[in-house]
Amino acid sequence: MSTSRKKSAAPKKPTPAPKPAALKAAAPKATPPRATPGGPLGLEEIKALIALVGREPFQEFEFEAGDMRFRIRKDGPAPMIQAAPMMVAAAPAPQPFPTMAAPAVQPTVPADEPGIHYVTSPIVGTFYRASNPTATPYASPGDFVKPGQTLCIVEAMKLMNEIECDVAGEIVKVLVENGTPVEYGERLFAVRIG
Amino acid sequence: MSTSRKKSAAPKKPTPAPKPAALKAAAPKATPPRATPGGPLGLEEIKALIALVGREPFQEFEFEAGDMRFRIRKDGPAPMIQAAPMMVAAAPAPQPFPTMAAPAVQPTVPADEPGIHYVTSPIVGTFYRASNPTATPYASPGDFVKPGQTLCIVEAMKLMNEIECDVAGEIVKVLVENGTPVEYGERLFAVRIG
Amino acid sequence: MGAAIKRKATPVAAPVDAPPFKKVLIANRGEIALRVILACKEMGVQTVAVYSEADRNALHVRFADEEVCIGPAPSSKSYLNIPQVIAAAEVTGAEAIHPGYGFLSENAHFVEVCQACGITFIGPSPEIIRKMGNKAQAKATMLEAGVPLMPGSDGIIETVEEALIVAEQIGYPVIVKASAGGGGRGMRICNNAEELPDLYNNARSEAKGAFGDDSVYMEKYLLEPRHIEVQIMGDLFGNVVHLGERECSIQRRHQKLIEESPSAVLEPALRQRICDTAVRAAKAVGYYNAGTIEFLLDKRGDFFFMEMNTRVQVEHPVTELVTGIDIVKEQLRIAAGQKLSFRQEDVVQKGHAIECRINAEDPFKFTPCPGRITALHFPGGPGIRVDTAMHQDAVIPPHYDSMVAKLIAYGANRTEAIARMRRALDTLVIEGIKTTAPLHRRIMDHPDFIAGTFSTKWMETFMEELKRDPTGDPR
Amino acid sequence: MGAAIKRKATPVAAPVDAPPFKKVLIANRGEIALRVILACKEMGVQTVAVYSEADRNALHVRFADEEVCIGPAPSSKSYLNIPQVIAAAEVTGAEAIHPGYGFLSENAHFVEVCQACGITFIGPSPEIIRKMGNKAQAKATMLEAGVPLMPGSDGIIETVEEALIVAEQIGYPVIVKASAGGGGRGMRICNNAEELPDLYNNARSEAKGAFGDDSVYMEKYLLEPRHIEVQIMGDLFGNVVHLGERECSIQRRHQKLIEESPSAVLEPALRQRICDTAVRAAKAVGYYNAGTIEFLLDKRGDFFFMEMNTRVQVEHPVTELVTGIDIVKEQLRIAAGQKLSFRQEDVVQKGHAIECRINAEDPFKFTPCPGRITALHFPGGPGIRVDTAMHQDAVIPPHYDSMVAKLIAYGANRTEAIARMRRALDTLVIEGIKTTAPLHRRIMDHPDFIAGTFSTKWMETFMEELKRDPTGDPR
Repeated sequence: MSTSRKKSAAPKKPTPAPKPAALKAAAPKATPPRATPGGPLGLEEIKALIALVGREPFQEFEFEAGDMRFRIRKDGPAPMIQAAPMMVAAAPAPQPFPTMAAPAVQPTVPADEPGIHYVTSPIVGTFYRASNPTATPYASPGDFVKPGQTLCIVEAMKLMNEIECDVAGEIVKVLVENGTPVEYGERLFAVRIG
Repeated sequence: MSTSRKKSAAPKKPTPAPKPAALKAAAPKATPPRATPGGPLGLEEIKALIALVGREPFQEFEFEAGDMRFRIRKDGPAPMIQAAPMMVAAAPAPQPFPTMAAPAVQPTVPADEPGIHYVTSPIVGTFYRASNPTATPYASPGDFVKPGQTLCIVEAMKLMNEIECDVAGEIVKVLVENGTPVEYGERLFAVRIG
Repeated sequence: MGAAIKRKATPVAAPVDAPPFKKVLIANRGEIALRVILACKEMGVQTVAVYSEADRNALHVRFADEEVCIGPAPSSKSYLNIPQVIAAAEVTGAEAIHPGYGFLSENAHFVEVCQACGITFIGPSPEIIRKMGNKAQAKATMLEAGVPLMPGSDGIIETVEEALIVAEQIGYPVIVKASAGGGGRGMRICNNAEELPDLYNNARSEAKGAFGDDSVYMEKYLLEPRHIEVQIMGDLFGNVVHLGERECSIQRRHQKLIEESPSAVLEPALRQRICDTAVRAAKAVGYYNAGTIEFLLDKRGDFFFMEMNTRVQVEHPVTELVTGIDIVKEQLRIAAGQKLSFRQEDVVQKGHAIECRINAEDPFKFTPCPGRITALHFPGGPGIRVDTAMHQDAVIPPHYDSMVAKLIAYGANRTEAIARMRRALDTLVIEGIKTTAPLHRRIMDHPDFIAGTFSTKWMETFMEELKRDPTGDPR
Repeated sequence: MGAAIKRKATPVAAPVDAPPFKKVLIANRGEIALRVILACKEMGVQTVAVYSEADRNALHVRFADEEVCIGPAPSSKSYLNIPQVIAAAEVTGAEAIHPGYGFLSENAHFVEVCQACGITFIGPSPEIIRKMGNKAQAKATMLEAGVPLMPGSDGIIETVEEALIVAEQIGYPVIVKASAGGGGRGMRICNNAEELPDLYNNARSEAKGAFGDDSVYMEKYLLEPRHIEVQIMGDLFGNVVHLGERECSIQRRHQKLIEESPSAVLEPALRQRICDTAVRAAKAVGYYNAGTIEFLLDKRGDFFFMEMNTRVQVEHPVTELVTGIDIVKEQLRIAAGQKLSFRQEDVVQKGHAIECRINAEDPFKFTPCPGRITALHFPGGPGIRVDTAMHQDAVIPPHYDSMVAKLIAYGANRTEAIARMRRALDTLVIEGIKTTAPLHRRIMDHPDFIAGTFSTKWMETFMEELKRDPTGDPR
């Protein structure tokens, strides 16, 4: 839900966070020290393959043996290495309707960063940063917050619902304008955990 | 079209010729130097293959042996086939309706073999192997035929249309029962060219 | 030379005026949410969809002008969560809420909250909903209005003598049932006073053995009862009209599978009596907006009040097709305080309509089958209406009911409607999940269905038939 | 208490009897092939689809009982290939052929071949097709039957004096046109005798300059002509009835885009006159099966015969919706030698229907846009009929016409039909190709369309409007 109630502006389909699988897979992928049984290549061998493929005029390279599987794809804006074991599942299931939808508006935050936690609204209502129009906001960027600390109010059915922080850390960004409606699950604050 | 006019029996969707990519892949597949159970190739051998593929004017290269498989795709204007090995089953080209159709009945020939040519019916009608019920068939398995030679008759609108051979070779199989209807493009004879 | 072509002077529906509301929130999901959105669009009313996290990509969300996520997948935390629904109306400025069917549609408390918040509920008052939702109170009201109720004993029958007296009052056949009972045990059907004493005693002793409790009660036993319901619409000015009847006897465990309008068996005089009775019942409670009075109809033409549904029904399309009246649009007009746009004499049943509920279930075992629809083709062409929120690649979540689509066939007569339903089922393609379509296809070919000779118990018999001949899928 | 519910004594269509044929071959493709298959299925008639190699996966092939590939993609080698079509009927044992529209549907020679081969052609005789297909002969026949023809000169007008005489006979306004002309050059509209001499001479000299030929002829000039056509059905017993009119004035380069029934402008008396004239015209040629007489209607209520189509029309659904008569099923009955199943007095126009032809074209430039449909959702709900052979992942081949679907909206009146068409277009999803849906959506909002004030020339003006305001896509 966004300030404007217009469909085009509504982040109806908040882009799901980039598939964690891809990210996670990247790390372990590089690490397997030695060929496991059924994983016929060791790290050095994979590295050699990667180097070789890098030199060749290939667009894509996929490899699978035993339970090892990797894929290299060059050029294009997409991540260079998408390797994921059995990434087949990751091959985006055809979802024409979602893509037909009005282009999702990204929340006004960079992208999901490691170490960043989002405080979301547990209810539908109107977002207020302070207890009244003249009061100081409960929380602002740069503030350090604790679990249980009130971050804002979401008003619904004339009730002022205090929204509490669920982590400790530093407020990085307030993601919703004061006085605008929020929906269930909408991101309110970005908090750097720590 | 088949003898039975029942839908289920009709080869409505003659399976399209296997994807050329698969054919291409078939050739190198015969070559793998050494196949060990589980992991047929070592790193050096894979590297050699990669280097070879890089030099050849291929668009794509797929390899499978035992539980090892890999695929290389080079850049080019039209990467036609995206299906990765393994994914082939998982992510079929999105053609739900064809697959929904009654399972295609394979023509009663093995599969397309190199060197085999199919004489197809240019018209709709009833297939006859001979000029009259008591005459000898124009062509039978084992016969050597020449271009222009009459192979059969397809009767349509009371006219007997002689169907001529378009290659030279040996009749391997007669694919349609005498006296049954054939449709446009239906395979009548398998001829081994030569 | 051709005679004069007849053109009806005034069509049933009034010309479209100013939208009854500026903005309406639809507190529902699936096909009924989409149905309401379509009605709103036709009237120039802005729409707000609410949705759970499981329905983010649903069509009712896609086609609404605005949409608000109100909670996670479980209904209790989203579609049944009153504060969330109300808050969504508040933040979007919706003036009215259409509840669809199910969920909050017959929740009197929800209607009161709407009222307290200054939001119009598109349906009757909380008082009416309460009155008709309480079985005892509903029966009392109906009794007062002279609506026939199912005769039965006032609680437990203690002696044979009492049983004979009550049975005489009710009229034979009667059924004696164990109070603690179920599954047919402690149950006896009696056709006359002669056999009653023995059967009464048998029932008691069987009840004792089965449940450790020998108390029994008595009800009238209906011969081949049929489910006949009457669509009612009323406005805030006391006008109440009926839109004819629907027959919904093809049901399994009280779940309707097939509905039609008109009923295949009602003679005009009986139709008239039932419909008039329904109007009387509705007027007795000061009913307004859309509602349905359900009756059980005996073989002998006696009918008895079962219950009243104070909302739009799943099966409303069959009535829309034979009357040409858009029930949902009329609901909005009524809620906005407009008079009914038609009078009783404008309501004409023309042709015949049949609805099959296509559920994501095993067609013969009825086990739900949620999942992804991998290929989809809905039938079109003459006389076919499809109410659905499905699309190819849609995922049917396991959290809600299993209805995939309502297939509705209309024809000049019942024969044509059945023929169209058959070919609609034959040209329906749903892949990736199992659906009840093959079951419906089989029913459409069944001599009983074609002849219209079925009762609410028919499905039981038919399921037995299926067990004996499971391969008889006609397709 | 509720007044009596009216129930029409006898529905229009007769109860379904034995199938008129055992097996019918459909010599067509796309939505009309599917439409005929649906009608056959409803009547219990077996179907044979023929298809070109480009249509192997088409729905008409999928849903037919049998199918025969008759040639490669080009129509001339498949759908227009008479020997192949006939052979397909022979080998499958089809008794009759339904030609749909286009392709072989108005090919008298094809009908003769069918007859020679003992196959029933579902349409009129070759003589009728020839007579109505030849413009001069059709006009002569109509003149004889007292059907008004568009007045004009008998060929070239040589002198001013002759021009004045002819114009007097025709009645002003008249239009002088270059015989070799086109594009408006050598063309003059004259409102009275005073201005005729100068304009006549201007036209001739302009024609000379533009085409090197100064011969001109004269026709009546129609003010804001509207395309009004009358649906006719006749049987082999000489019964001919009309099913009311359709208005198809929204057209571009003689391609109809939007059709409706009834026309928004016909007063009852004029409707009566036009429909009676159409019946007279059909009777004059001994017409049987389904046909359409097309007229141009002048602003002043004068109407003139244009041509007769001796087949089912693309736009037949709007007539089906307002009359409740299934035209295609009736075609089969007639071809099987049955009497018309309804009389003129049974035909009642009720409500209003509008059809939009959704083409795979750029909506504003009209360039064809074949390709794969990557996502598809057709609208459903009350009052919407979709005639299509498309499905998600279908490929529209470039070899045939570009129609993707016919979207037909029915309402109690024109306002409701327009509202439903709007929301149907708003809930139509076709991805992967461009379609004309946005154009239709815009027309549905246009004051001229809403008011019904348009002529066959309206699209030209509208296209100019679009050029000035190309961003006005209402969606």
